[in-house]
Amino acid sequence: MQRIGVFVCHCGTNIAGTVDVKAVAEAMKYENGVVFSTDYQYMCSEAGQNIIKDAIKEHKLTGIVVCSCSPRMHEATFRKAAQSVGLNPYMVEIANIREQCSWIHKDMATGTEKAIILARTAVAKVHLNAPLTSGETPVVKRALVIGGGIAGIQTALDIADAGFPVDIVEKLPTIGGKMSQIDKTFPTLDCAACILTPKMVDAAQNENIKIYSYSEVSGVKGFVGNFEVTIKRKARFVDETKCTGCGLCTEKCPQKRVPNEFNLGMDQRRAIYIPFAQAVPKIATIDADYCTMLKTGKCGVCSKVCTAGAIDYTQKDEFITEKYGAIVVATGFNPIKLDKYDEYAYSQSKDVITSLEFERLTNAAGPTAGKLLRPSDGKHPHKIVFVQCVGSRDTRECGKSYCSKICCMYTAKHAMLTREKYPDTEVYVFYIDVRTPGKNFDEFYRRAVEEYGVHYIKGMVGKVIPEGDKLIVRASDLISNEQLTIDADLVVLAAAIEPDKTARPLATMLTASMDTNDFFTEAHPKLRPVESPTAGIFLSGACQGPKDIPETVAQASAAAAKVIGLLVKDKMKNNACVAHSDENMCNGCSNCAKVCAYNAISYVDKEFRMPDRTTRVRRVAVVNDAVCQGCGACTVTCPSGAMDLKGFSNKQIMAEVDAICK
Amino acid sequence: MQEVMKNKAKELLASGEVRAVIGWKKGEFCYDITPAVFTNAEEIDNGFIYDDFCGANLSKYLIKEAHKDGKVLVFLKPCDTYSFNQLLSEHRINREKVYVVGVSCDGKVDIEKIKRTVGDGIIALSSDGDKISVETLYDKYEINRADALAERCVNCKSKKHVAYDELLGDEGEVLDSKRFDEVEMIENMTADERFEFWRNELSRCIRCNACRNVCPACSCEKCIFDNDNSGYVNKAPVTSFEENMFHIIRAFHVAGRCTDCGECSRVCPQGIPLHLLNRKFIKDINTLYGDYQAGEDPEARGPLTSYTEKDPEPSVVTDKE
Amino acid sequence: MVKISFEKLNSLFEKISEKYDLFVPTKKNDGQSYFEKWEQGKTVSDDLNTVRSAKDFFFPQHEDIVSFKLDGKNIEITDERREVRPFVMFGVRACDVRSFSILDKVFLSEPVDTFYKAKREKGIVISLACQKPSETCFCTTFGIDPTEPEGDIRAWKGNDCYYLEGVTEKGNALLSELSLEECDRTEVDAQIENTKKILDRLPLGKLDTDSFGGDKLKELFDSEKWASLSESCLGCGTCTFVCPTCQCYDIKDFETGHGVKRYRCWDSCMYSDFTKMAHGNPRLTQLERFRQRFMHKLVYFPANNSGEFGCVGCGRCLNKCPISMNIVKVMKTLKGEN
Amino acid sequence: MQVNEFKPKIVAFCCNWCSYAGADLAGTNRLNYPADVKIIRVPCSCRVNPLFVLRAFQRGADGVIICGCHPGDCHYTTGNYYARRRMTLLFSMLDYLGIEKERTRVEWVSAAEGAKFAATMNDFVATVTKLGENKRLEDLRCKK
Repeated sequence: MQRIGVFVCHCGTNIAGTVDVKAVAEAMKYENGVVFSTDYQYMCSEAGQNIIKDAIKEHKLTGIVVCSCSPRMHEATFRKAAQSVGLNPYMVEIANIREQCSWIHKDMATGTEKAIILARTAVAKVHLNAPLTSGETPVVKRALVIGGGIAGIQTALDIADAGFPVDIVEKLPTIGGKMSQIDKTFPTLDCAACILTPKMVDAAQNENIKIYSYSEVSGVKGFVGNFEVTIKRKARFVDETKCTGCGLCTEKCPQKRVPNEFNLGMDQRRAIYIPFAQAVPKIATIDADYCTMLKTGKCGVCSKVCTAGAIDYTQKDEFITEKYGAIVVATGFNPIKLDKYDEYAYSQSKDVITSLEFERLTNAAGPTAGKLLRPSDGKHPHKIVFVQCVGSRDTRECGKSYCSKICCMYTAKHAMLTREKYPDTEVYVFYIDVRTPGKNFDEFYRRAVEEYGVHYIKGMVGKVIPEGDKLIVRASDLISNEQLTIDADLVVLAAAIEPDKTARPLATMLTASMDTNDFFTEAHPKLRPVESPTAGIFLSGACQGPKDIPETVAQASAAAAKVIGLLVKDKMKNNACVAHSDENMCNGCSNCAKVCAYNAISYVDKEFRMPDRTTRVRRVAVVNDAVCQGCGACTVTCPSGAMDLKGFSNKQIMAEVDAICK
Repeated sequence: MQEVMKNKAKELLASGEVRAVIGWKKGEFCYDITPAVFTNAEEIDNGFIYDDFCGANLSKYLIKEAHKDGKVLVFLKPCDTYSFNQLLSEHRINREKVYVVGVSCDGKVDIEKIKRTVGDGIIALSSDGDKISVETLYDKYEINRADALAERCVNCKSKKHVAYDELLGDEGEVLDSKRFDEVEMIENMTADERFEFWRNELSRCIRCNACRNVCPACSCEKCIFDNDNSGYVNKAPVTSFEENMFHIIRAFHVAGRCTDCGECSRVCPQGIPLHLLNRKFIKDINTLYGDYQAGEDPEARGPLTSYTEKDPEPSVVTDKE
Repeated sequence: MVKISFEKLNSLFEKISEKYDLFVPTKKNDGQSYFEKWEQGKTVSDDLNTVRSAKDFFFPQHEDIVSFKLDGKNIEITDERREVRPFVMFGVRACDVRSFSILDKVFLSEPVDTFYKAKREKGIVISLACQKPSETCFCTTFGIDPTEPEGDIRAWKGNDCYYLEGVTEKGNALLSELSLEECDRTEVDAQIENTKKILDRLPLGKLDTDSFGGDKLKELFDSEKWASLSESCLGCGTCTFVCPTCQCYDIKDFETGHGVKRYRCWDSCMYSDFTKMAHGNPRLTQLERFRQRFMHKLVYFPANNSGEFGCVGCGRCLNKCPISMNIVKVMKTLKGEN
Repeated sequence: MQVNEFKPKIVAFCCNWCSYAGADLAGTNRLNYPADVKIIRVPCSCRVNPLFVLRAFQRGADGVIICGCHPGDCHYTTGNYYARRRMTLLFSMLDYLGIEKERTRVEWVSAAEGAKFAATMNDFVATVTKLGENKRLEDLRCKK
């Protein structure tokens, strides 16, 4: 049996103006279990809190009800006061008689009657309150960043700067990501490599950062603060500790006809290769699909030329397991495949290219050494058509319903750079709308139109027909409402971007949620944009949604800040109002786990003694207190009522219902 | 069919493949069949039966039996296999411990329907194709088998087995049943008529719990109605409301999980059409969230443990004309 | 012996209703019969028996006993006993009539159950002889004669009239109030003779009860057959709730929000919380609970009541058990017949 | 003026993050709504068990309203989506049983929608008042 104290606050005249506080305090004296009831001018003041503290001590109160303002205002205050005299803070309930009573009613009788009902409802609840304690779990002070693009690099650098060790897992032989393929960045037009490569070097040299290149995450166990991750280090057949990155092997390798993915297949590399000059780590990798030695056992040229003795044809995939307190997903994006877009003749003509391919064609380290030449005949194009929204804002099955966000700006950049370098080239851009919400973005776009004379045409391209060495572009101009035909030399498609294919299986491993487009979902779209709903998983960059570089970097740093905030704690204080499953009643049906947004529920097989004195192994749910956020979705899906929520239990809520309806 | 089943049961028992066989056992009369666990050939020879009256869904017994050592053979009719799958999806049965033999079914007969036609005193009964001959202490009758079929069989949803290790007899198809017609009829009544209809039905409830205890979806370790701590414990029908509460809650607890096997209505001693509550939920789920048949796919996610962002708002109910 | 023609039955019922609440078996829209309060327009069902037994009249499924109300710091206690209007039950079959004497042995022996007693005293039973017994009937096994039922008044349904015969003082008093036409027994005797021939043909009419009784406790309790008998029992309460002789009840409190209502309601030995006490439950498995029901009827009850069995052979459990397990199967199996 | 004007009992379940805050805002802005509404604070609309709704009616409530964050804005990301399905099905079942469907409602009220909260409550109380006492779902034992 509880010994309950009730404290009715006047809040000056805020409450006392329309609620007879004395009458409320008096009425509560007759409620079951109430041993002390009083009123005071300002319960939240120090004097008011002292009344509460003294009463708790004097009357040996086991629970208290404060009739005052909203619990959103002072619940914490009164809980602290109770705790200071040894009463568990969760034995405090607030009856909201200000916002939800005195302030909305004008009549004293009405206000008082309602305040009494609200007070007795809180008393009914506190009868069933139980002391709660927040659990604590130690935090492993190491972070994992999955993906080594600009997002992952930035996040890792920021975390490392704060003094925490951080590992980057990158599936390619080098970090750098998409940004390393880009020539210049909008709207400032500075060279991407010039700003990215120093960061890559920083990451490599930072003693807190460890880079697992050519590696993938293959398993994740555990929960926030205590993840256990298995990393697959793919065999690159080169000893990382020995390779100096001299590049001799990549020059001597006799297998020269390997499509170079870094240049999007527009030129060739060797079977042993370093993706690009500034690669980090600068270590050669053997492509097992093409290496003659690995395929036939005959060759071994690279091994012979390597003075460091780094080549190891016997290398196998290696699995390492590491513990982390937090995981950042930075898996980035890819342009979509355009094989379903026959109307643009992408598969038919070499001179229909994607924007990313265009980047490589204009990049000094690209296949044409920076000269804009047509892939088909190496001639300089004089008429270029850029097509926007290829696959973006496209509700057909092959397309993406969302806006890819970056295409308007990079197309403006491409158009502008083309006109600047090759003023004899005519540039057309077909668009649905031009979207330029960003700092200096619209100015940039206007420069393209006004200063550089790029022809922006509102309308979609209906068809691209290769004819001789020309590409006949049929389009409609929606403003002048006429059909256009342009005999272009080069067509550049602004392909939609989509999350990297590795994201979906990764999300499954992390139990992080994704939307239907495979973008990771954030914990709250406005207020928690860099966290996944799964505690301890953070989102950086385009894996969460299309982003340009400044946004990506901003989000990367934000994710880092969240990670640092987690890692500085020695222990994590868990939410005290968590779900709890009564294993004697649990059916093990898994419905609770299905509705849990946080993957806080797992199952164990447990032996139970049966009524007939035999034992039986049953599957029962176990809630991870460290992960549960206390929403209660599981409690309702549980038919037997085994799952209940501490602080908002079935019985407590029913007692409130009963007290109101009494 | 019965002989084929008996031989199969004996064969697997003899080989040691299974430790026991869950089937149906003949009774005192020609219709009072009891589910039973057979452990040897003799028991099977003496008691095993499969006929028009083997309506009982055996899947729920697996919860208990599949916890014991060794494998158990169970005979499941097409509709029973849906319950079986649903139990599997809720981890109530260990699949490895069960050998499912699917048996075909051409509808089961409701003895109550026959009694309503021929009266009491049935001493002999034989089925011959479309006709059933009945001999009572007082007279002889011949009735159409179709007229004696149980309601759930008249509106059979599927003759296809959705789970089995072995199939005896022919496999059927998922049927285009008219099972929602009656629900629709009630929906088309006025609110007052609906209230009257249900009050009339539910007030007969004697809270014997037969509907709950036979229901394969009601397999809770501890039912909230038996749990003094749940706040919903109530042993007897007290006021008609208490009964509404019981049946609404029960229907809600099995919503999205009920396979519409119809056992609840079959066992109700008071003849309350409880399946019409469950079917209402099924119909609503199909209409609002897309067709879903519980038990069809044990890997499927139930309609109440999933959602779409575009789900209709509750106002489709509360604001409808 | 007196008689009342079918045409005049309505006016007779009207007359009885002036002083008594009259209950008659009536067909409901579910096709089954229930005892319902008679009112103009209600007709007596021809069904052999009602779904629920007639014990409900004296021992209803739910009965308020006392209520407590909190008023400030005071508790107000109210006896919820209701005044019972005298009532007449028409058309009770021989099996159910016998069940009353079985219930009497439980509720009217010391300590007397005053709730039961009040109703029992106020009730007049007009029984009705059976003419078309069912295959599930086995009342004759327990020495009941359905052609000449017990009761305060016994009745037979003839071709165009009901024959009535006073049995007890209470019954004779009511009959004399009704002043009905005297008649002879010719039709009744003929009917009895005819029905007896049918009774002889009942498949369960002469079950062997020699293996049961108070002295058979040890061997029956320890029988290995309980395991297979109870194996498929669902643990529902159907058999106990339709049974005319099951008399176990539970006392429960219902919290109304502003007080407590204490009521008693039927319990079932099939339920997992049956006779649950502070320490737990003495019968932990369905086998034990299942066994309890049949041991009670076939062993414990006769042991305490000079050999009388706690079953009247009405056949309701045979008709209603969801899995068709019943006392007949239990008796036959324990005897080794099945 | 009528003396014994019917005062409905209304139970409002409000999620802590949006609707309860919305109710607080209605108070802060002194937006009046009838005192018949009593709020129960729950962490999320998905915490509201359909059984609580039935419980309220059993105990004599005349109307039950559940308020939560707007779909897509749930503090717990997906809670209100589950609540939406549960309540839709429950309400449909109550309607099927002949219970007046106007006695139940779900409304999405954000923390910024104090005015909407007050307007919703005004409207709901008016609707339920028009319906009168809940007789079809109450338990007579709970009557005073």
